Amino acid sequence: MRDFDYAAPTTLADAVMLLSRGNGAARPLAGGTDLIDHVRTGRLAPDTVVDIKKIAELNVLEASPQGLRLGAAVPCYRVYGHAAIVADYSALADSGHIIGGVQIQTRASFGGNVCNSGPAADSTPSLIALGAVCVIAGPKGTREVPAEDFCTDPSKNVLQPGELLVEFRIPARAKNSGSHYRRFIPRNEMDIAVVSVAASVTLDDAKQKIIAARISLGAVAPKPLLATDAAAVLIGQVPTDDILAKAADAARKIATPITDMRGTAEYRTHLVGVLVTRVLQAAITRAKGEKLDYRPGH
Amino acid sequence: MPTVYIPPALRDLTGGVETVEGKGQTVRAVLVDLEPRYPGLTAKLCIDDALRPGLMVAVSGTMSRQGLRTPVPANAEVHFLPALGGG
Amino acid sequence: MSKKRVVSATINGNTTEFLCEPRQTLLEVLRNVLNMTGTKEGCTNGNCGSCTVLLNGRPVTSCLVLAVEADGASVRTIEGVACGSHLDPVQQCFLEGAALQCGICTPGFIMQTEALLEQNGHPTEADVRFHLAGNLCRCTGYDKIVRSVLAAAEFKRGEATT
Amino acid sequence: MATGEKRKYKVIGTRPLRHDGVDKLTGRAQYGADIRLTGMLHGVVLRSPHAHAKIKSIDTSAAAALPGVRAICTSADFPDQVGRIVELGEGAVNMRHLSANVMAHDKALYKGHAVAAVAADSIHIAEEAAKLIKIDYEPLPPVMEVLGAMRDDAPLLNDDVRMTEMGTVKPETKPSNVAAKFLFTKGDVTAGFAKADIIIEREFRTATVHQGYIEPHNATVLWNADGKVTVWMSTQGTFTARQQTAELVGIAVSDVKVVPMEIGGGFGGKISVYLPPVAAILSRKSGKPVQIQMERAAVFEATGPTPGSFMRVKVGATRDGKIVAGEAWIAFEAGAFPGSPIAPGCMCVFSCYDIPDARVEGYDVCVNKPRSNAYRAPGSTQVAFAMETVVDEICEKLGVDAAEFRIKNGAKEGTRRVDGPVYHRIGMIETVEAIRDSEHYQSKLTGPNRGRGIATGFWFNAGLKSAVVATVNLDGTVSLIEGSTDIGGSRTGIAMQLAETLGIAAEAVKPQVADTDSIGYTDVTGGSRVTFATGIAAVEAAKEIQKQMVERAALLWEVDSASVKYEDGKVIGPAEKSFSFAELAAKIHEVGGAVIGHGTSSSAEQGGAFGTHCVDVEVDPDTGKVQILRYTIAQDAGTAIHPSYVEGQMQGGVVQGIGWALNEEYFYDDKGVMRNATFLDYRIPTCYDVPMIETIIVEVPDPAHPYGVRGVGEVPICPPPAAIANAIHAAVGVRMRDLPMSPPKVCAAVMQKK
Repeated sequence: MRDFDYAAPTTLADAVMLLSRGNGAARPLAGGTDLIDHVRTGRLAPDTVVDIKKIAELNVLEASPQGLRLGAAVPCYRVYGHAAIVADYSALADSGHIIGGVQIQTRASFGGNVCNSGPAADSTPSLIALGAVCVIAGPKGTREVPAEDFCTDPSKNVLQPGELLVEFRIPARAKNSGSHYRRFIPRNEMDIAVVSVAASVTLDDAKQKIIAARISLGAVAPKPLLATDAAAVLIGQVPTDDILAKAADAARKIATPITDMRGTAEYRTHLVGVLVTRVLQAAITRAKGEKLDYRPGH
Repeated sequence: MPTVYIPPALRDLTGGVETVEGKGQTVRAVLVDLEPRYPGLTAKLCIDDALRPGLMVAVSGTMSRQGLRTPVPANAEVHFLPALGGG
Repeated sequence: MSKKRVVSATINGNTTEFLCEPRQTLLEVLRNVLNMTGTKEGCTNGNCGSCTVLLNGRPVTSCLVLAVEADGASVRTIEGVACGSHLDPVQQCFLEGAALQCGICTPGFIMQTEALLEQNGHPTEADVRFHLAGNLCRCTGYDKIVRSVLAAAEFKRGEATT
Repeated sequence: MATGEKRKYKVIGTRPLRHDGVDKLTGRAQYGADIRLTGMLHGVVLRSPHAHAKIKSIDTSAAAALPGVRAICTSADFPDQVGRIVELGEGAVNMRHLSANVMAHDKALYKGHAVAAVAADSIHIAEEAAKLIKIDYEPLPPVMEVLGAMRDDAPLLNDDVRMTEMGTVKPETKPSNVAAKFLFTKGDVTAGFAKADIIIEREFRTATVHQGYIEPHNATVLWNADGKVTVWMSTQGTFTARQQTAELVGIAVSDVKVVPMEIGGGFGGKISVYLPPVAAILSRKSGKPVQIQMERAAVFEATGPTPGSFMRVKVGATRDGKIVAGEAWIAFEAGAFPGSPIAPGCMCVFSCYDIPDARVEGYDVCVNKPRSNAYRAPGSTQVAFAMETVVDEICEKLGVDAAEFRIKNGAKEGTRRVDGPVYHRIGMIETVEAIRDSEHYQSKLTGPNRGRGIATGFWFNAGLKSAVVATVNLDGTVSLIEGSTDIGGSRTGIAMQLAETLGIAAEAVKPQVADTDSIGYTDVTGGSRVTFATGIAAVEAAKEIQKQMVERAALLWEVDSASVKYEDGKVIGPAEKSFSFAELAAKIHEVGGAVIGHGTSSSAEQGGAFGTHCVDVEVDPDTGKVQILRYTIAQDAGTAIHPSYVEGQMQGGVVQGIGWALNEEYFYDDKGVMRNATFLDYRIPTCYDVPMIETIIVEVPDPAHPYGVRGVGEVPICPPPAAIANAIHAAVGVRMRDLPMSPPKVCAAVMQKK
């Protein structure tokens, strides 16, 4: 593996300073499950690796009436091990549970997953569907970017040199809300999404009509997408099969997938429809407060 | 008398005939017996007084690693087959 | 070359100091610096689970951990599972259940099973299969591994109640 | 469950703990990459980025100048091999091709082909140095697919390859990618098809797949100052590794010693050598031991695979369900150099059935992929996929039960195969009957998009040569030395046969695998042969011990040895004199030296093994994904020595077959670069993908083995793709004829049907 230096700052200011100094040749290390592999294979060539796991701000995990704060370096197992997340921000738990195997989940963080900015990243659609905002620290101070605007292209995002993703802020959940994330993979685990979908829905007091919805698609465009039109189809509607099919159609329209070894463009577009329908059904089940019968991979 | 099965690729030497009878108590002896009747057969099957690399002989259904020395009982069947290994 | 670091970690209960380059993974240090070759390398990109160790009690693929990150941490490897001449219940159940063939994946499976049974004393077959999905075995078809994990869980439950 | 007679053995059929179990469970077992030698260097192999390219020049000067670099090698360091054909135990190998595969000569023939190697003080320095080696390539167009490679205008890989038939080349033959043609006929196939009421002819393709062993290839080599070379490695065969290494570096076989380390899976892929000759040259040049371990990507890109294939199979049957004729045309991808298992593929395609008239034609074809290697019943899985789905279609069209059809047409003792020989006692029909009568097959499968399929498979099983030495210890134990490297617990299976013959406990035998200087010639652990052939050698050794123990007892009792006999683990003399084995062992030194028995096997050949599988699947018609709901395998093990490890072979083979069926494949881009050379994207099954694999051990003893053993390792991989394809058809009505039956393909097939 390429030679590099290692630093483990304990303050945000020091981390920003270290990342700024390297002129782009410093890379943050959270769980390392992508970074170390990418350095080994030569995809990344950092001079300095900045371990950001010792910084308090990046480890915050806090659910309150104001919403959820999720530090960028919090590993997956803490996400799906958090009762409030499982109950109220379920899509995040769904994502965290299927990123790599259990060993990877000990280390991999949502922040790292989002910053790698893979179109098929498993955490990004859930964050988008739940309306997360990315809090970014940098040499010029702090700024906030909505999750759907964070990634720009495969392996590219809005972070400027020296900037560091600190945490996600996710709005509090309205009552009668439910969310779900699911991906399609050929195996049942340990795979990269061929297509993935996250959705969040809120039902009216009678739990009949959808009053709010957000849908996000992964692996069907250069970056994870917010499917605004698909969500709009649902508002004010009773989620019949017909309505869900319309939402699926709208989602398919914005998919611009590529053909690669994981699937053809045509197949992926087809899967968008299948998954949007299934994920919406699951999110609605949860919004009704019913138990969702779901086994990852099935 | 032992029956020798001629591989399809060599049947031009036997006028298209699939089986021939040859006398002898070993594969070598049987081939010696056949050669005058089917000239060139031995050269196709053997090199340097041994079966060609990649070829094996089966006598009455049992593959042999003894090549031309393999004993051939009376009424046995002799087959020449590709050598096989395994995983 | 970047300066070597002194790292102090508790490995299988013993305080251990070692020197390493920042680019050396925990797997490389265990095997090549500390000569603890029980932890196996199968793929070096976190996909096979052969190099699984417990880092601060949680399973990790040690090929994707920098050794410098282990400073101040506790590390448990396959060498620390059996106690003297006694196999641990998980190892004993694997042995009795014929849960290994070539054995190269076995240390990783043992460590991952230890992690599972510490969290969940009553795993179902589906729980076991999900938890072990990050550990590849190409010989056994997993049948006897899964049965042995379930047997170990049962054994441990019995042990806990007596 | 074992069928057949009731227990007649004391040790055979029991389940003792494996002798190497504790070492492997505690991390103490030493695998190839675990050896540490003083002053050991680390080697790295530089590999071609091109699938097909001329190597115009190699400049190693910058790499050699890097501090810490101790040696560099290229093909220039290897002796010329010309075109020698050498028997390497499992088959004849062209040494020029083997040498060019270990280190590319003037051409790189696949992405990942070794072109140079470096040894340095650390792995990191070696990696940096490898990057500094400058190679001037002239890229050539690659050819990646078997039918394309057979065309006259296809890019030519090897200018010394011309099509051979029965080992000879017709004089007018031009160089081509087609390396060999095989033809097998039985009866008159035209007349046969004329008798058919129904004829099904279908085309099939299978993708290139890898054995997928978890342990990467490795070698640690010391070229000593006295010219003696020691190789520590994981290998399926120490003796073939020794011969290959010696031949490739140009020294006497006796100057090489191969020390078998524990081996982390092989499945046929660890027979050919890749690294030992390279590490040997690097050691010679540096004067230090050199260790090389392959990276996982190189394991996929440069070792292994079993061929992708194109097959056309045609079968005719009468209305009353009798197969009357079969015809097959099969082409296998050999990879960069000739040598695919096309011959066994041809010989296996109709091997499960009694077919009066048949014809099989096969071709071995070079393409720009790694040189193919054996993989568990090499060639048989591909053809079973084709044949068994055609059989299923015939059953469907005739409306007959798939098990009954197989019983009616199944091969049995006396059936003549298409390649000529007549079967001895085999258990094909017994395995189908076991499935037919199983609770699984008899149960009702309910639910939408669910279906059940069955399929049968065959593998020859090899005999080959083995040697063992067994020494009686004074405490009544026996030390057993064998040459068969132990990949799956075979040490215990061999020890049990020795123990059974001596009438002692399995635990009283202490087996170990020895290096090539310490045991007689032993062929590879492959061909499902170890429990059979090394078992025969162990039985021979035990018989020799019996004889010597009788003589020692006679001396102790001062009687004629003719009046002493060995019976049931006891030595019995006149006048009710008797010793247990342990009692006598304690006294052997009173009347002589060590009691050592040895045994070899060389001429015994196996009768072949069959298995029949039954699988229930559920297909998600919207995504094309197939879930395995239930799986049962019935296989003829002859006599199961250690049932747990027989079941283990069956279960492991099935799951490999499931991977081959559903998701495993090499993805190449248009430049011939493999895009999925990781365990993330080369998708072998995880435990979360499969159910428990139910096993039925059928026992039809093989008369060629003293206890009736049939090898069990290979045949379980053959039926799964066909069984699953048949189950998919039962579930959603589509016939899948292209492996893997991955979700996009199944989805497309279901959509097309709609």
